[in-house]
Amino acid sequence: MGMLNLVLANVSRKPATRLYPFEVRAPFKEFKGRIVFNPDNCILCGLCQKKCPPDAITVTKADKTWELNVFRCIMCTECVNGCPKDCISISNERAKTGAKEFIKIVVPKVDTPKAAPSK
Amino acid sequence: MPDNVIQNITEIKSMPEVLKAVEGMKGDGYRYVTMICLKANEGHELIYVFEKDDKLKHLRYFVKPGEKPKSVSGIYLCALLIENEYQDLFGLTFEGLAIDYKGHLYLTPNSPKTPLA
Amino acid sequence: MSLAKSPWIIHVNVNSCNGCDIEVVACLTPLYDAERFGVLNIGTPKQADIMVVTGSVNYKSVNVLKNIYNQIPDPKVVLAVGACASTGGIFHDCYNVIGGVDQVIPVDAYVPGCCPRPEAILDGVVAALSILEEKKKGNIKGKEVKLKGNEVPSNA
Amino acid sequence: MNNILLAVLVLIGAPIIGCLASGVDRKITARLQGRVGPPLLQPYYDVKKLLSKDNMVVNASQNFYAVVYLVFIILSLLMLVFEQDFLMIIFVYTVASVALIVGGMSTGSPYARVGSSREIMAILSYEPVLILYALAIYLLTGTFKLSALLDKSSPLLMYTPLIFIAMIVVLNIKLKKSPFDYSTSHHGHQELVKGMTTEYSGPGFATIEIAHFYEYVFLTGLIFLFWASNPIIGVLIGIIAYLLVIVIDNITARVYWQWMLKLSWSVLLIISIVNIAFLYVSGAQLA
Amino acid sequence: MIENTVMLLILVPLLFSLLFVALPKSLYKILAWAFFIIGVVLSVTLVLDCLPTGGAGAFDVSESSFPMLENIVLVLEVLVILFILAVSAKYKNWPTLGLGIISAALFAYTYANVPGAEGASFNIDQFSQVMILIVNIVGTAIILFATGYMDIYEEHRHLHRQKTFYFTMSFFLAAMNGLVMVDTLGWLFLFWEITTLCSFVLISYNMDQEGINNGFRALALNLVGGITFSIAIILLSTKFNISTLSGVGTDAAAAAVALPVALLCIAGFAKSAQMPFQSWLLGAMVAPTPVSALLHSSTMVNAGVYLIVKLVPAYANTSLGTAIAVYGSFTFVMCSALALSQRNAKRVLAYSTIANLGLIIASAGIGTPLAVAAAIMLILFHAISKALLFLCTGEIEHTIGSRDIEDMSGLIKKAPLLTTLAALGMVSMLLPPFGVLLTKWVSMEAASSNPVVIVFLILGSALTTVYYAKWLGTILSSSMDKNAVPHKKPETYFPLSFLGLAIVVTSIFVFSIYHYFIEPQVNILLKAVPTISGQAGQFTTEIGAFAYAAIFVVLALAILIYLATKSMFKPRMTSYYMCGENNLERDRLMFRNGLCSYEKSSVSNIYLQNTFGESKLTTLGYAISIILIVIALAGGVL
Amino acid sequence: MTTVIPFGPQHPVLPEPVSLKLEIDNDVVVGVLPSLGYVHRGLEKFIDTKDYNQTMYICERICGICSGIHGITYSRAVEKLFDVEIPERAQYLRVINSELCRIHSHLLWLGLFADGFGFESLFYECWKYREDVLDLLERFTGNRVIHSMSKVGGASRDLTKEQIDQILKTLDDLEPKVKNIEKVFVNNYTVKKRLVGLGVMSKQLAYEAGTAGPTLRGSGNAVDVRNTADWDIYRDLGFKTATEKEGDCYGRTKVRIDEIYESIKLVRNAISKLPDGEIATRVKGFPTGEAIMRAEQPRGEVVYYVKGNGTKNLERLKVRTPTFANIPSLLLMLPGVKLADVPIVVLTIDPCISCTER
Ligand code: SF4
Ligand code: SF4
Ligand code: SF4
Ligand code: SF4
Ligand code: SF4
Ligand code: SF4
Ligand code: SF4
Ligand code: SF4
Repeated sequence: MGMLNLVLANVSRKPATRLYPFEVRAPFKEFKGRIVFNPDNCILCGLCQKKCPPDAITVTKADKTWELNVFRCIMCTECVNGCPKDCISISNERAKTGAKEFIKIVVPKVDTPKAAPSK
Repeated sequence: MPDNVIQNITEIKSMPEVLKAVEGMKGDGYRYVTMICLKANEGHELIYVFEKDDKLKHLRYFVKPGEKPKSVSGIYLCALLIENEYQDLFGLTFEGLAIDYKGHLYLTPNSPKTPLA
Repeated sequence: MSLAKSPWIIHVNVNSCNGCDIEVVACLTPLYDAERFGVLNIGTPKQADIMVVTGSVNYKSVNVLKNIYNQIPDPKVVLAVGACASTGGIFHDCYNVIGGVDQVIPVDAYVPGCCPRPEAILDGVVAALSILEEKKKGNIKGKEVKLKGNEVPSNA
Repeated sequence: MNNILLAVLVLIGAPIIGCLASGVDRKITARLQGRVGPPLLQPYYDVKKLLSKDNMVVNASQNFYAVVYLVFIILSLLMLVFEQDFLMIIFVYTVASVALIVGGMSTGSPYARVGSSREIMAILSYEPVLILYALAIYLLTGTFKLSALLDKSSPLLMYTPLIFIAMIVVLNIKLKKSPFDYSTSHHGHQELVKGMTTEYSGPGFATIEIAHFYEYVFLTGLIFLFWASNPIIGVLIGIIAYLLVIVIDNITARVYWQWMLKLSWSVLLIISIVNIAFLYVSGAQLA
Repeated sequence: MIENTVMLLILVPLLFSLLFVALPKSLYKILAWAFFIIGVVLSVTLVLDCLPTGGAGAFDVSESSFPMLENIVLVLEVLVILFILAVSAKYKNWPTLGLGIISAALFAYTYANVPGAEGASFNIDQFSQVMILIVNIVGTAIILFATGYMDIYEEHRHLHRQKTFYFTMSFFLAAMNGLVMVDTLGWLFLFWEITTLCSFVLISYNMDQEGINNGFRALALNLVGGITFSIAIILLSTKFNISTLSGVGTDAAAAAVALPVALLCIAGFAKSAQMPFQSWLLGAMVAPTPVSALLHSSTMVNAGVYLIVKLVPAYANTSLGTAIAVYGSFTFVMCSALALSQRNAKRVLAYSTIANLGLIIASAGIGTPLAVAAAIMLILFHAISKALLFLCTGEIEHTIGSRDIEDMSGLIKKAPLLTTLAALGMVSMLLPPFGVLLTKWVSMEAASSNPVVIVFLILGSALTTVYYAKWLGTILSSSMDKNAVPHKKPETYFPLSFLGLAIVVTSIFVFSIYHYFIEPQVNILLKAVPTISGQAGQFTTEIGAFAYAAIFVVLALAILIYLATKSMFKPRMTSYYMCGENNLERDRLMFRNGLCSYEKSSVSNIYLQNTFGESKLTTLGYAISIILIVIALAGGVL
Repeated sequence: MTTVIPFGPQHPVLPEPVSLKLEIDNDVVVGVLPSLGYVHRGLEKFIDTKDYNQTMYICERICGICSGIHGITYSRAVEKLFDVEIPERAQYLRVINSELCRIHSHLLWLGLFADGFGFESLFYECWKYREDVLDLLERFTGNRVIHSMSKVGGASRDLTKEQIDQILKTLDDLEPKVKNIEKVFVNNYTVKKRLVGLGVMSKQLAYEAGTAGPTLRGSGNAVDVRNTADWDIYRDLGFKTATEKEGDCYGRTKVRIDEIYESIKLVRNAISKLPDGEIATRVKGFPTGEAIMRAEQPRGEVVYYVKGNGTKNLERLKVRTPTFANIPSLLLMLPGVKLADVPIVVLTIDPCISCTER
């Protein structure tokens, strides 16, 4: 009769369902939602590309572009920790669902990278 | 930095001896854990891993190029998966497998052949 | 509207690490309860409308993927869930991986993440609904995906 | 004229009631599981959608059996409403069940065939109980015609409590609810995929669903007969039985058909026969 | 008029049996067609002949010709017994020899002690007419079918015995015709023994060890019946001075003749292969299928129930009647259960036959007008359906080379007409609106006054549904492994289609049939008629109504709806769901297995061997049925 | 004629693509041939292109369910190559992560298992409770399922005071809930009807078949890697190995339920003993040598073999996952069960095909 108690208790309570998308629960602040790139400080050193396990980031020095294949990123934060200039951060907003998305950003100012930057 | 090596390892020189040793292991109440295959000197190195009372014990055997090692699935049935796996991945041929997938355990005829070899 | 109110899904795991799968299943459980939208995880492709694919495609599962796709009656929508299904994800250059699902069958919507949250998958389903409606209106048929000769094992 | 009106009413009304019943089932099931559940009209949306889909078949005749299933369910329901011979109703209902089974078998899919052969075993377990129920009605009214039963003023249930219990289980089997959902289950999570209906799609499957709507009404109608003397109580009993089945569905695991067969031939049959024996011995007649 | 027709009915088959011997094989087809047409004409003539006399006809063999005929009968009886003794001695079958010797002794005793009758009478009541129609229309149709069947059959077995075959088959029909028309017990017994003999010859047709063994089993068990039959004759004529069948129920008080009646019933049980005797009918399935169809479904076994039904007045509403009812319903449920575990189609049919005969016997035992009506109708409908099913099985066997139900999976794809006919036969056995179910319904309604019988009937009918539904689903399934070569011959398909049509027609005109044949007959037997009306396409009894017309209409409606919606929802073919691993090129039911090669999926039905298997149930069946017979006998004596 | 049915790869009761060719006679399985390879990606080859840090993320994706433990075990194996000692706090964080993983994985399994025998509401009940644990994991690691909490050299995330309180509170709530579903699994008549005496493996057989984890312990073998000398922390935390004697599906279910309680206790103990300090040490250089590292995953023992050759890429990585060890036992358990029992028996080893095939 254990199950009977359980199901009857369920009826007597409000459903446990989170009514997403009608009621959206705020994401936890710890949640690794998406990668945010701030091009201002980027020096196109390519470290993030090298660290990224699924090869989601492509840094093209010649075109001065930093490119992220959002649908390949696995939110591992290697790039966040690896960037010497702290240009990459992680937000607790989810990436959008739907069509595939590439973030391609032209880096405005590029200081020619000096030797390995020290923290 | 010290070179790490696995403890408790016994080198075995010939295939019949391997079978004998494995049989001995079973007699001593060892559990078959797995077998590790590495490329070594043109051939392959097999490390049989056994366990008893939370202690691991290993046998190491070198498969000469072209040699067809014997399957131990007759002694430990559970060895058949890992042996079939190495048939797929390293192109080895084990003789006397309980179920021989003939290199199709993971791979189909159109997928890459012996990717780890 | 009828299609959008009763999307039955078939969940196809082609080559996934299970991360995405358990989240797809989690969508159906009480906390997310996809059945609110009429979603049922129906076992057979013959009765499904939305094909939810998780994982990248490998050489063995490619036939399965195509067969299942072909067996879903029109109109149908394919939803690729997770980085693997969308682009091959972290496994995109593994030797046995062909790539994202769209390498093999037409995909209508993608859900990012590794693995995606159930909310994201619900978003994907909702996106699929409108595509489903459009397809019905435009009478758009999914085309039969042929099994290429070399994918049928030679010893068949 | 009146009869035609009634028939039309049944033809139109029954699927609406059945659809609502099915919606209520899903809603209540969801609530029992602590979920919100689909809208009440979900079964209607489902059928509407199925009708708008591609008619995928594996052979030319499979949908024919679905149609036979549908029309014979309707016929048995109509016969019930027009208070016909109860034994006959059961036979007509058997036609419907066999049509569904043959439909499943005809698709040739291994899952459908295993499902169908399990469903055949279900016939073996519920049909005797149904006919014993008919027999009880005969013994109490002197005829198999339901019209006689409906003229009586005292309820059948008073004399047939054990058969009533057996009929609840039959209801459970026929609605393919857990623990007896081994031939096809509403959610395809079982070893047989969707069992008998694995190869049905679109309109063909919609036919089966619509037939299910009629069947819901028909089956609860059989329960209604236990208290036909007072329609309100009768309907109430039908509803209670239906709810009971839903609750049982949610607190049990699926069992084997072998177990069901054993249960039916040992427990259900025996209690029904005991009930019948009592009726014989006492010679009771419905007032 | 009637006399001539009656004589023709006996003589024409005899003539044909001689023709079959005389003429070459090439003419058999023409002969069979002629036989069929003449059989139809003669039997219809008989019915028409009886019309002016109020439906029933009777005449006595006149003084002058009687002694000659009586002598012929005597000589024939001696010949029959000598033949039995000879073959059982030749094959060293001692039990049969023993039974033969007992029969001979009884014959001698009868000859010496029973006073000779002054005349013999033929009594062609409606029941006899029904039987004549069955024997001469269904029977000749079966012979016609055989001409398309036997060539292939013999070719595969390297046999050349067709002359014997057709001779015996035709001879059998003659005997059967005599059996159902004659009223004098002595003559009846002769025809009875001739059918036994014919069945022995036909069962052992293959002349292999199995065939001969089974032939002897049939002979021996039927001889047991024959022995009880002759004891009953002796008892009746010496103690009660009764020498006609119709006299048994009317000339003496029912209670007084209970023992001989019980003995006669046992003879009937043996001939109808009821429970402890059932093994001969199962063994008979080694014979060619037309033999099974003719002897063991539609005619010979009917002789047993014919006798039992004719005896109804002698035991209606007595404890003997109740015992018979319980016994019959027990056989019904037991054999239905046994049929469930069989996958050999002919064995399924054999068990189904025994079960249905059990149902007939049960109905007769109940003895109410309604029940007796049911019994007679069931004999009719069952004969047609079963003949069709047997013939279809035979043709299926020649098409796919197997009689295993599992091998028939997907037959509809290979032989649509054949499969449809077989399906019709099965549906007519278990679903409304067809005659067999109607009569089952009637007998259930009639039996509802007897608790034990009705419970048995309920269980048996559920079991029947199961084993037929299984088979039905299998042939209508859509995958086939076997090589199927249908033979498109008119002499094969005409009888099949004819029987199929007969099922539908008789089911549609069921009330007319009832009204013309059954009702008067019940009146003859019980001096009472069931209150049945046939308005509005309903078969209405005092306790229920069977709406067959509505079902026909709905069935037609279903077909219409299906065809109408077909264009609305255009079907599109796809492959099976094989969990995604289809092989689309070779076989749609193939899938890829772990070794990356393709393999065919297949499914077999559930047979419940462990519960309903022959090994589990047969002993139980023997025990209970023998007990029931002993009870019946005891009831008869007390 | 026996029945031959393909069971999978795309089959609604199988959570993952694996195919069994079933030969059935009289409703009883007489032959099984498993077909693998639908999830084979070839991860052991990845080390050619990814460095040993990146490989951690790949190891986590060997399987999405016990992914945390994969990452931890891999990290520990590489740490062994480097012969570094990581901070104690990181050790404890790893234990907390592992045990929370185990709780969610067992609840997940219980649910899927219930679904396997057609008990939908029980399935939903289990998954409802599991969400509580997932919330904890999400707040701890930033992701619900794939955690990436561990890295070579320690942990990449720390627990805050607030999170610790949350964990303790949730676990307190969880325990009675698990008791509720335990009652159903252990006492419900229909469930027992399905589980008791099904798929029996004797103690000896389970041991010789090389099974691992609850499959092994359900047959009465007290083998649990958490007890070994490899990782002392578990010993300090006071931990009891759950075993059942029956060796059937029922026994294995009870083992898993017991392990949930045990894990709850372990998390509590670990939190109470959680030392302060660093959560990672810096690891320098490239790995050399070879090492074997084992850990107890929800499904049993996982074995990592790593071999370094002094470059940033490893030379060989070999993972023997628990399901890999348990699949052969299916060949022993399936023959003789009813067709309807196949999903139950398959699920009873808690199959993890993606880690089997990698
Ligand atoms: S690591 Fe940072 S600075 Fe370097 S390219 Fe990437 S984003 Fe720019
Ligand atoms: S989070 Fe990881 S996967 Fe995503 S871009 Fe950064 S390194 Fe690549
Ligand atoms: S996207 Fe991530 S979680 Fe999903 S299957 Fe791929 S690796 Fe696994
Ligand atoms: S079986 Fe062969 S040998 Fe015999 S008749 Fe036929 S073809 Fe000729
Ligand atoms: S069953 Fe076979 S052997 Fe026998 S007659 Fe038919 S085809 Fe010939
Ligand atoms: S013999 Fe030919 S026409 Fe007749 S049913 Fe078979 S296939 Fe059809
Ligand atoms: S069994 Fe293997 S793959 Fe599965 S969760 Fe555990 S470690 Fe990961
Ligand atoms: S067994 Fe493997 S695939 Fe399954 S949940 Fe565990 S890690 Fe994932």
